[in-house]
Amino acid sequence: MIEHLPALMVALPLFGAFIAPLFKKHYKGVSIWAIFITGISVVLSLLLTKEVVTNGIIMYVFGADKPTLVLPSGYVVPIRIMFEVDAMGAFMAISATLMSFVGAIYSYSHVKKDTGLEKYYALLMLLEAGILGMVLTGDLFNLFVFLEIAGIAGSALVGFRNYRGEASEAGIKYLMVSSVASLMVLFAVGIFYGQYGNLNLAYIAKNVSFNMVDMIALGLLFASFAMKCGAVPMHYWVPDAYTEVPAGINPPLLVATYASLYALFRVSFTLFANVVIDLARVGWIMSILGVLTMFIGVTMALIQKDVKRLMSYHAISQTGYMLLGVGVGLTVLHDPSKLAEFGRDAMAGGVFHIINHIIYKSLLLMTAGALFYVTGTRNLNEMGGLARKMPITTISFMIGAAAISGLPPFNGFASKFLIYETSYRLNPLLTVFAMVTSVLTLASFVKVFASAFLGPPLEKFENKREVPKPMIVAMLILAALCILFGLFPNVVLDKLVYPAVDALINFAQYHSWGGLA
Amino acid sequence: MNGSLFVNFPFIVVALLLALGFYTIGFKRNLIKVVIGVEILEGAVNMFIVALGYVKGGYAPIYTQAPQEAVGKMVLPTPQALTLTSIVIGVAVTALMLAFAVNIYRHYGTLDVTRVRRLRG
Amino acid sequence: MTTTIIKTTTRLLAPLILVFGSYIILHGHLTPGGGFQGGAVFASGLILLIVANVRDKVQELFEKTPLTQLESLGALGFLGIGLLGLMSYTFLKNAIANSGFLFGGTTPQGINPGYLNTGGTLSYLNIFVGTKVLAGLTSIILIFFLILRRERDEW
Amino acid sequence: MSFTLTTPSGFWNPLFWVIFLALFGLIAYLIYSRGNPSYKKESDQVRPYLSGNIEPAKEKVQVKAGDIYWGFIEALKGYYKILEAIHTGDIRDYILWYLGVGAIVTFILIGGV
Repeated sequence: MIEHLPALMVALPLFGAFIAPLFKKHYKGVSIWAIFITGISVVLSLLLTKEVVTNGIIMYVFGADKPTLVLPSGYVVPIRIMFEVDAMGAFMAISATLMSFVGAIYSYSHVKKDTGLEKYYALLMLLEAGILGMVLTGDLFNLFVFLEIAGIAGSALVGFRNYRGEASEAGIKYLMVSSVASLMVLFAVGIFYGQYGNLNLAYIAKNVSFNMVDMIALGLLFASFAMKCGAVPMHYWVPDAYTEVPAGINPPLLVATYASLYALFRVSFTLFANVVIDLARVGWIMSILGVLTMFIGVTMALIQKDVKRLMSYHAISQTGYMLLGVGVGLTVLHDPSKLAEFGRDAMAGGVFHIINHIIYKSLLLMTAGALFYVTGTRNLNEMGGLARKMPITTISFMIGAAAISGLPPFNGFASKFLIYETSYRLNPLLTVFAMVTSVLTLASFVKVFASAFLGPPLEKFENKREVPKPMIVAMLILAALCILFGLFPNVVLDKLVYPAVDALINFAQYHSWGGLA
Repeated sequence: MNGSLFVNFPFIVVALLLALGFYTIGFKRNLIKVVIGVEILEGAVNMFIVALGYVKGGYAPIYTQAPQEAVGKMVLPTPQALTLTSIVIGVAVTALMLAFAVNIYRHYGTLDVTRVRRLRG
Repeated sequence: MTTTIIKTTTRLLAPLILVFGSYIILHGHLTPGGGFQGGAVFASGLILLIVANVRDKVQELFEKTPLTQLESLGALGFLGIGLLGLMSYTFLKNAIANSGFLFGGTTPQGINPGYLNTGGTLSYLNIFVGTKVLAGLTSIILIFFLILRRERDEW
Repeated sequence: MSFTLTTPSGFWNPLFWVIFLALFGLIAYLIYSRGNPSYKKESDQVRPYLSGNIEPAKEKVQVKAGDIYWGFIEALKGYYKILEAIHTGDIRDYILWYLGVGAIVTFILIGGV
């Protein structure tokens, strides 16, 4: 059964999503069903990653006699849709399944009072299926389809609280942005199809000739995925969507954002890896976008008064670190000595930062959701003195804030450290911006901590209590992961991150379908 | 491709539709019109893909009651499949956007995009 | 908006549209069309019935119709047919073709008049997709219809 | 299994971190233990002294989130003015920015610069 894992990874959440509406009004049943399905998919993704890290790329050809039958006899081009899972895809799959699981646990009590929960959980699992499809697929058109699935499910969840007008506003903004980006991706896919007559990522990458039309396609793909992952100056949808979405959906929505980042890396590395001169140009664009993203994101975060909006701007700013780290690696991809010296570590920092950021930002957004759950407001000006009432939330928040600011021994430290050291080798100015951003990040979280948790206990929160147990469990899982990843970063780096980075660097392996053809 | 206007005519239309779509999204004030702009974009992209799939002298890839001379001249139906998928997705996107628009109208009392911006800053 | 003209036209056209929709779904593996197109045509027949009737009657009728269940059924059926291929093949492998099962007749090579009993899983997939699409599109229009009619009453 | 992470110009080991934590904790304790223990709970010492005035309600004296870093934001007023002007929240601007950035990126990629 192990060779069918890539198909099962997508089929399982879809199965869960289609069963969920049949639960009708049994809200408790459907919550447990969602936790069950997402829990199983975590196990599946761990199995998949183990398989990929030990045995290399897994191919899965849909509708063929054998899963590995890439080129049927007599064909020189692949004709079927196929999934191609390398270590980078498996890495993203772990993040997606883990965060959906945590989100489902958290949602158990966070959205208890809302109606229409069977649709909520169906959309949650559909979002998970969309992300998993995006990160596992080896086919450009399939990428577009799953991008749209994730976009539609995500925006429907953003607008889930339809009794709030703001939720619908955020929903239509997110949907508009994601559908325009997806359509431009489809346009680029059409350009590739017109030139090479195929949609397989590896096949196109082998034959791509880098004429002007290809570069236009790359520009479209780059801009679209950069918008979907929230790079400045196309980041405006991020705070809107993250603020209005129920906090239980924040973790999978974050992963959906970074699935677009994954697609950006996949396009820049795998699809255009053979281009020698222009790749450094792409790397520089990525690094500069990264620096802009982190700086503008963090300065906007400093002046926010809405706690979730503040954290969403930090999500933008942290995306900049990933773009910077991987951009530095991309710049020196065709220079073996520099790549070995710092390029590989820069990419490791960028990729490691993805999972670190997903963990601690989900934790922080969940604590913000807990604050909203207890106080009924997101405005920081109206909060205060909640540390005594909500001790576990406070501790989770402190861990998350320390991690996002890059304090040892929490997980943000290791990846930021790698990014500082390596970007310094490329250009010290990049590092200066990265460090200033880190300082400002700490400053703005001190502001949240001081105004929401510290201070004299307010009378209006006299009889408020700690949030229910499922929410606490979800937050504690992530807090524990923060500390574990921070104390033993080299274990995670060796087992997960360096295989993923090497999968990106050794693009020849991907181009030959894992050596099958 | 012999470069004549007639061969490239579908692509010129695609370019015009793309420009029109982005103009509609970017400069119309009514939210419904902005949604229509997205639909125009989608039509442009679909038309682009269908135009790519056109082969002069080719036949539709359907064997049911096909003429005898069609054998060996059938075109690959991939572009049509892509377009259909994208149309299906477009239906879902449009329905969801319009649903949001209805909800926005209920809560804001307007569809003017310059006033539908409580979330900013 | 229900005038005599609309009502009479609907009475004549709706059955034809529904039959045509089912035809497109069932012949999806032989002629242009298939699950989505047939489902859309079928749904447009149902939508015609919806808009030609008064709001209360439509609501009363469609509260009893299991549209959500039909939608789930279609999707689950699709997944199930896909998983059928996992028996010794891969996901979505056409495992029924040429097996002698329903829709599993021998597929002729080359030009043929079109035999309905062929296609294997394709026919099943078309039917399930058609079910899902007709239920989905109908419920989309139904919801908009009910919302807008209610708003009109409130105005 | 070693837990040392070697980076291009340094390393990280949780054991060293724990040792340093203990060391600095010890130093902090030494400084603390040399202090003067004159603080008493349950006395007037814990109450704020406002020149003899009565202490106002807690909600009034609390420092609001909007007032934290007031000086910093005031100093960067020009910068923030531009930023606020950019963040219009208008859905059309989102797409127009995308168009602009896409055009610039494509222009650079096809060799314009």
